[in-house]
Amino acid sequence: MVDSTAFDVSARIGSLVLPFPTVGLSGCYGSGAEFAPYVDLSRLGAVVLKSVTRRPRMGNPTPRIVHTPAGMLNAIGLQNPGIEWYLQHDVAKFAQTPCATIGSVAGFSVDDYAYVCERLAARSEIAAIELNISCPNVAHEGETFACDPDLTARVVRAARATTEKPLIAKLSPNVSDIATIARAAVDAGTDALAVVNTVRGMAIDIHQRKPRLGNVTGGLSGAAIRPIALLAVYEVARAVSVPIIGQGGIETASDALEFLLAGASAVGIGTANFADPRAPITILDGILAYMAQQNVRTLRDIVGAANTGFANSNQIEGDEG
Amino acid sequence: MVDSTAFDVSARIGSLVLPFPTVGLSGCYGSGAEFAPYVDLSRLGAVVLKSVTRRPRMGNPTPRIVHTPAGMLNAIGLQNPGIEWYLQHDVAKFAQTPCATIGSVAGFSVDDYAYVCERLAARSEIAAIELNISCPNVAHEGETFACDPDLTARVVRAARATTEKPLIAKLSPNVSDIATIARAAVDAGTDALAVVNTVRGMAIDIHQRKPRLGNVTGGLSGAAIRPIALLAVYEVARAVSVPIIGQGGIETASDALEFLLAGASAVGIGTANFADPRAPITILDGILAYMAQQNVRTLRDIVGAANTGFANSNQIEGDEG
Amino acid sequence: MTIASPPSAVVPTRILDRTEVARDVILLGVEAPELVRKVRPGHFAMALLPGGQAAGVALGIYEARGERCSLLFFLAGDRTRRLGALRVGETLNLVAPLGNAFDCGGTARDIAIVAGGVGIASVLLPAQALIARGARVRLFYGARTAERLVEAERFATEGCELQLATDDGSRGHRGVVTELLARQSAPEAILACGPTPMLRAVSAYAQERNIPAQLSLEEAFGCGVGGCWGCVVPILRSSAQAPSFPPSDADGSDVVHARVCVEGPVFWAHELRW
Amino acid sequence: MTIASPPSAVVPTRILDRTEVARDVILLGVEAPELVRKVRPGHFAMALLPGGQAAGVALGIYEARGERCSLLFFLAGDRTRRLGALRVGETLNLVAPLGNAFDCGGTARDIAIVAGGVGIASVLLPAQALIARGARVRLFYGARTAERLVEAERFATEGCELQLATDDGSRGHRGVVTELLARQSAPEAILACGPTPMLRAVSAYAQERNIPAQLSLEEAFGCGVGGCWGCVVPILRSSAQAPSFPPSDADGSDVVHARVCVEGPVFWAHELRW
Ligand SMILES: Cc1cc2nc3c(=O)[nH]c(=O)nc-3n(C[C@H](O)[C@H](O)[C@H](O)COP(=O)(O)OP(=O)(O)OC[C@H]3O[C@@H](n4cnc5c(N)ncnc54)[C@H](O)[C@@H]3O)c2cc1C
Ligand SMILES: Cc1cc2nc3c(=O)[nH]c(=O)nc-3n(C[C@H](O)[C@H](O)[C@H](O)COP(=O)(O)OP(=O)(O)OC[C@H]3O[C@@H](n4cnc5c(N)ncnc54)[C@H](O)[C@@H]3O)c2cc1C
Ligand SMILES: Cc1cc2nc3c(=O)[nH]c(=O)nc-3n(C[C@H](O)[C@H](O)[C@H](O)COP(=O)(O)O)c2cc1C
Ligand SMILES: Cc1cc2nc3c(=O)[nH]c(=O)nc-3n(C[C@H](O)[C@H](O)[C@H](O)COP(=O)(O)O)c2cc1C
Ligand code: FES
Ligand code: FES
Repeated sequence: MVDSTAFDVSARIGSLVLPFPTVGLSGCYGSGAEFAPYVDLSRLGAVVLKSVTRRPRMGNPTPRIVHTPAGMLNAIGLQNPGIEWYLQHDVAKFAQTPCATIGSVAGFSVDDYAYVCERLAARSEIAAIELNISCPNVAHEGETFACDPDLTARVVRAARATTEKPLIAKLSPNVSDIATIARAAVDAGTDALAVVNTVRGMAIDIHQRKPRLGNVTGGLSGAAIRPIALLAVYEVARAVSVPIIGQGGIETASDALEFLLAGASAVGIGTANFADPRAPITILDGILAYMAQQNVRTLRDIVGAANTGFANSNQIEGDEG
Repeated sequence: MVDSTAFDVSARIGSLVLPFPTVGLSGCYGSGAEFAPYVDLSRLGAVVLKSVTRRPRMGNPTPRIVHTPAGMLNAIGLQNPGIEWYLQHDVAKFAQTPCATIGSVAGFSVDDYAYVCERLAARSEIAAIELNISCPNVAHEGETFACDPDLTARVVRAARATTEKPLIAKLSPNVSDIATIARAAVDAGTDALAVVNTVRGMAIDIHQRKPRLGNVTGGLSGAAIRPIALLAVYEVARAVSVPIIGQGGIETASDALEFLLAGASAVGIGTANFADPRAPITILDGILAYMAQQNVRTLRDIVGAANTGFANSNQIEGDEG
Repeated sequence: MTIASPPSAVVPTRILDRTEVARDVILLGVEAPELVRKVRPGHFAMALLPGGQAAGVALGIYEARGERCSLLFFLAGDRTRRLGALRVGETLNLVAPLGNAFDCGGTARDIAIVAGGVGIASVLLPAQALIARGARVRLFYGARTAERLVEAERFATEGCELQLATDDGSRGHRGVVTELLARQSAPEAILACGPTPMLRAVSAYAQERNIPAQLSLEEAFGCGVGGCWGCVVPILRSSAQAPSFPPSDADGSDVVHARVCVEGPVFWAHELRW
Repeated sequence: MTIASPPSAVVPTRILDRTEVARDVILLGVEAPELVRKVRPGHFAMALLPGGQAAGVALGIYEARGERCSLLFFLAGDRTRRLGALRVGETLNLVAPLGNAFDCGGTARDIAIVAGGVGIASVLLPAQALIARGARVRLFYGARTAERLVEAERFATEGCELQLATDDGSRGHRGVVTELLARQSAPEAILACGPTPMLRAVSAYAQERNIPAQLSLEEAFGCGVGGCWGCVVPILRSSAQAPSFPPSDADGSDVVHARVCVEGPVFWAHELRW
């Protein structure tokens, strides 16, 4: 193992400085405590908490999880106790977490986001707020906030008005042009971007002839989506200059480095914890080993190093075939 | 093996009846002849030929292929001899192919599509025309035709005006709402839909610190994208009633049946041929075995059988987390 | 179920033996002396796949004695197939022990264990514990076919009375195992593990007769350690296993979604609301 | 390269032997009598992965004698690792033989074979064929370290004169193998297989001296059978290997993209335009 003190692997997310670039992801990592038996949480940059909503939610019926080639589908349905209970019973415990805890806010209207964000950001246990905008806007035929630049901007602006704490808008890959959404979020005042959430998908049980998830559709995560997520980071990094937390299928240090080289300042680890709960530490150690081998002292120096433009004019002629 | 004569596995694509529901996919299957040593092509429903454009194209620099978890990225760049050469040197050979040959047309303007479609559709060797609309529109800031309902409709309408042969519009998964695009294509006169093309993605070489594909970005195919493609078929089947050729990561009979149950009338097999060139036959035999076991005599009877609506009201509350 | 899991860890184990006890059913013995000391009847492990790229697989701990634990599993899909390809001498990482355990104490002397399919893997340790404390244990065990009634003899050797059922009648009663249960004298207590329809039937049987029944549930898992809420089951909010659960969103409902991997996998039948 | 591949097929083979000839380098012997009869020096196989979900792996056919063919490969990534996990007695499906072959006929009596890294796997059969017709064969063989100079002795046993080079000087010349080639008497003909930079250097050396050189190229493959155009290399349009190629899009250019898997993998150095 490499002597980590010789290397600067810190990442800045607005005014928040993470000592390590590795982040446990929302919905995958509980409050961090669930993984404490397996990893030294003080060697994580942060934990993003499960998304919380205005009202309590029981979430979706089971099955909520289906395993797929090199990935999985989930449809948890944002089970959470609602912001009131959360503030009263849960948040105080996060003071014990040996790394930064980032709150995650979900909602079904712009007002939802502003309300929950304001209440949560007021708490000192919460270092920053992530906006999970992959939710449908009930006032807008259920259109997903993150799939529309204007809806994205409205959520970010409303949240921005409630707090000075670092804001992270979490983008969806289910769009044709993620750069436009990223620009809208940045113009509306987000400090950073999480890129990306899960890709929509489903699976069918051919014997029962029905969808395998209780909720029919779900979000695909894991190694299967890594190339998709990596391109999203690459494109967002070209469009805006705020820090990016790259995520989607990161399992190894090599995967994490692909995201950093594409332009992410930090990396999120979700599904990989299910394959091995030691993943965040293995990844950190691997990043340090790479830095030692490549003689890189400061991780920031290689952020975006592989993002030097499109290779040739054929780019405009499409990707497929 | 099951006695196939006892089962009706035919699929209708406009006026074209395919005796088998399995199709070799564009760009993956050459002209079919490349796979003749390994499979009895007369047991395929059709082969979709490599996309052809107005002018010859050398395609992208190598590497054009990168293998990823349970999938691969490709960026061939539509290498093809151009429609003139193609008509003079290649098309006549397709008369020998022991299954239907479906032409594939790509272009960079509405006029391109109309021109190539008209010339190709005039040939008797070509049973139907697929429109590969996952190409950028050079007159429109490079926006991908298949990512915009209006551009999609314009290509389909222009192609429709040139031929009575069955038209298949091939949709892209890189959109927020594929149902809207499907409706636009159907309203503009397509007879069928191919759902879906590859998902945009990339990979980075961390040692060379540069993108691994010569073209930087590419299209992700294979089992990794199967849940994404399956949902696309499910949503399109709810939105329109033309036949769908489901595709994206189909490797086994079970996978194919998921797509049929979701609402596809036929299934396309692309990348799976690279894992085993016998795949189309193994899949057909597996479908027949399932029909025998489930006592289904006519494959059409189970098309869409798992597509019976969203399970519960939580659907409107999003897929992720 | 009052017995909480001792702190779990990632345990690197060496594979000692591998037997295909029936077609597509693998028994894997691993060297794990520390784990043997910690494990209680009903605990499970997340078996991590060599090479990653897929979530670990939840497996009951079948045997635990001396230096050796074992896992008994069916080749159901990709991940169990990858586990099944492991060879003697290779390393298998287990996150274990996990979950709450069966309560095998108490004074009941006539106990029915009901197992269906892969559920058999989670009931050997409780059977041993109950027999060790002098209880009579009848094993009601159902499977699709005789070939699938794996390890039945093993349970007989341990001192269980066997009551077998198969769907096709190829061995024992033709039909479901709960029919067999209903036909015999009622036990004082029930422990059960198996597919959900079987557990529902056991639950109905037990509640009609007021017999305390502990059910070990199966759900599709994500993390297996409480971090993802993928594995829930509806239970009574006021139950012992949901001590500090928030109110649910359904007005006036006292049902909450508890995690099978943490609050379970063992639940009291009368507290479930499924 | 005038020698076209005889019809290929999916050949189910049984693994006869498996040796780790160096760290992360596997030699896999398979039973494939029909394939032995068909294969010519320079042919390759697509090795299909058990379990699928990934494209087959292009591998040169290393040995072919009697009932046995062999494959020699480096554990480079996921797919070669999956092949490397195969055991004796298991089945491996090969799509083979594929590609065109080296032309080992002619009258040249002093021939240099240049191999780098995994390229060694494709040059044993040509070496044997050339020696069998009485030619002197010098093997110029380069690798990163001595440990990676796998099978060098085997080539000596077959009658090749060894000229070795390693990047770190741990065995033979310190430096690249083409330096070694340039220092010695010029051969009458060259056969080469290895990484692209090596092949470019060989090509330059050969063309300066007007020595006919056949290069076996490596590219990332999709299908391996000509169906996907993933594996191309720019060559002269008028060359024998692009007999009916269309005009290219670049005005006036006489360069076309030919498929390494069908038009190659063996190309004449002077016809490449890379
Ligand atoms: C607490 C607990 C303990 C357990 N203990 C054991 C044990 O001791 N032994 C044991 O064998 N199992 C046990 N299980 C079950 C085991 O965890 C699962 O069977 C395992 O996750 C299967 O993983 P897989 O990837 O091999 O199969 P998966 O791919 O996850 O498939 C699981 C099920 O889905 C079905 N399936 C897969 N693909 C499809 C498809 N396309 N369409 C329709 N159906 C499909 C399969 O047939 C199978 O029944 C336990 C589960 C839990 C929660
Ligand atoms: C005609 C022909 C014959 C061949 N014959 C042989 C042979 O006989 N023996 C042999 O060993 N090989 C041979 N090869 C090469 C062999 O086909 C490839 O090495 C093989 O495809 C590797 O597959 P893989 O999935 O194991 O590795 P891949 O995952 O495809 O990786 C291949 C290369 O990419 C690199 N790579 C992988 N992931 C990353 C990443 N994230 N970032 C940067 N780089 C990465 C790897 O280090 C490796 O060098 C031949 C190739 C051809 C075309
Ligand atoms: C190497 C390669 C080349 C392709 N070329 C084309 C093409 O020219 N035209 C087209 O419409 N689709 C093309 N595709 C997309 C496929 O036809 C298919 O829609 C996609 O790969 C999803 O199916 P699969 O996962 O079974 O491969 C190509 C795909 C691959 C892998
Ligand atoms: C079981 C599960 C639950 C999730 N819940 C949430 C959530 O509540 N809020 C959120 O923003 N993202 C949620 N996500 C998305 C992840 O945070 C992450 O963005 C995504 O899974 C991609 O990363 P990965 O491939 O490393 O998992 C969830 C993902 C999974 C697998
Ligand atoms: S499986 Fe993740 S909480 Fe139970
Ligand atoms: S690899 Fe497909 S054409 Fe060569």
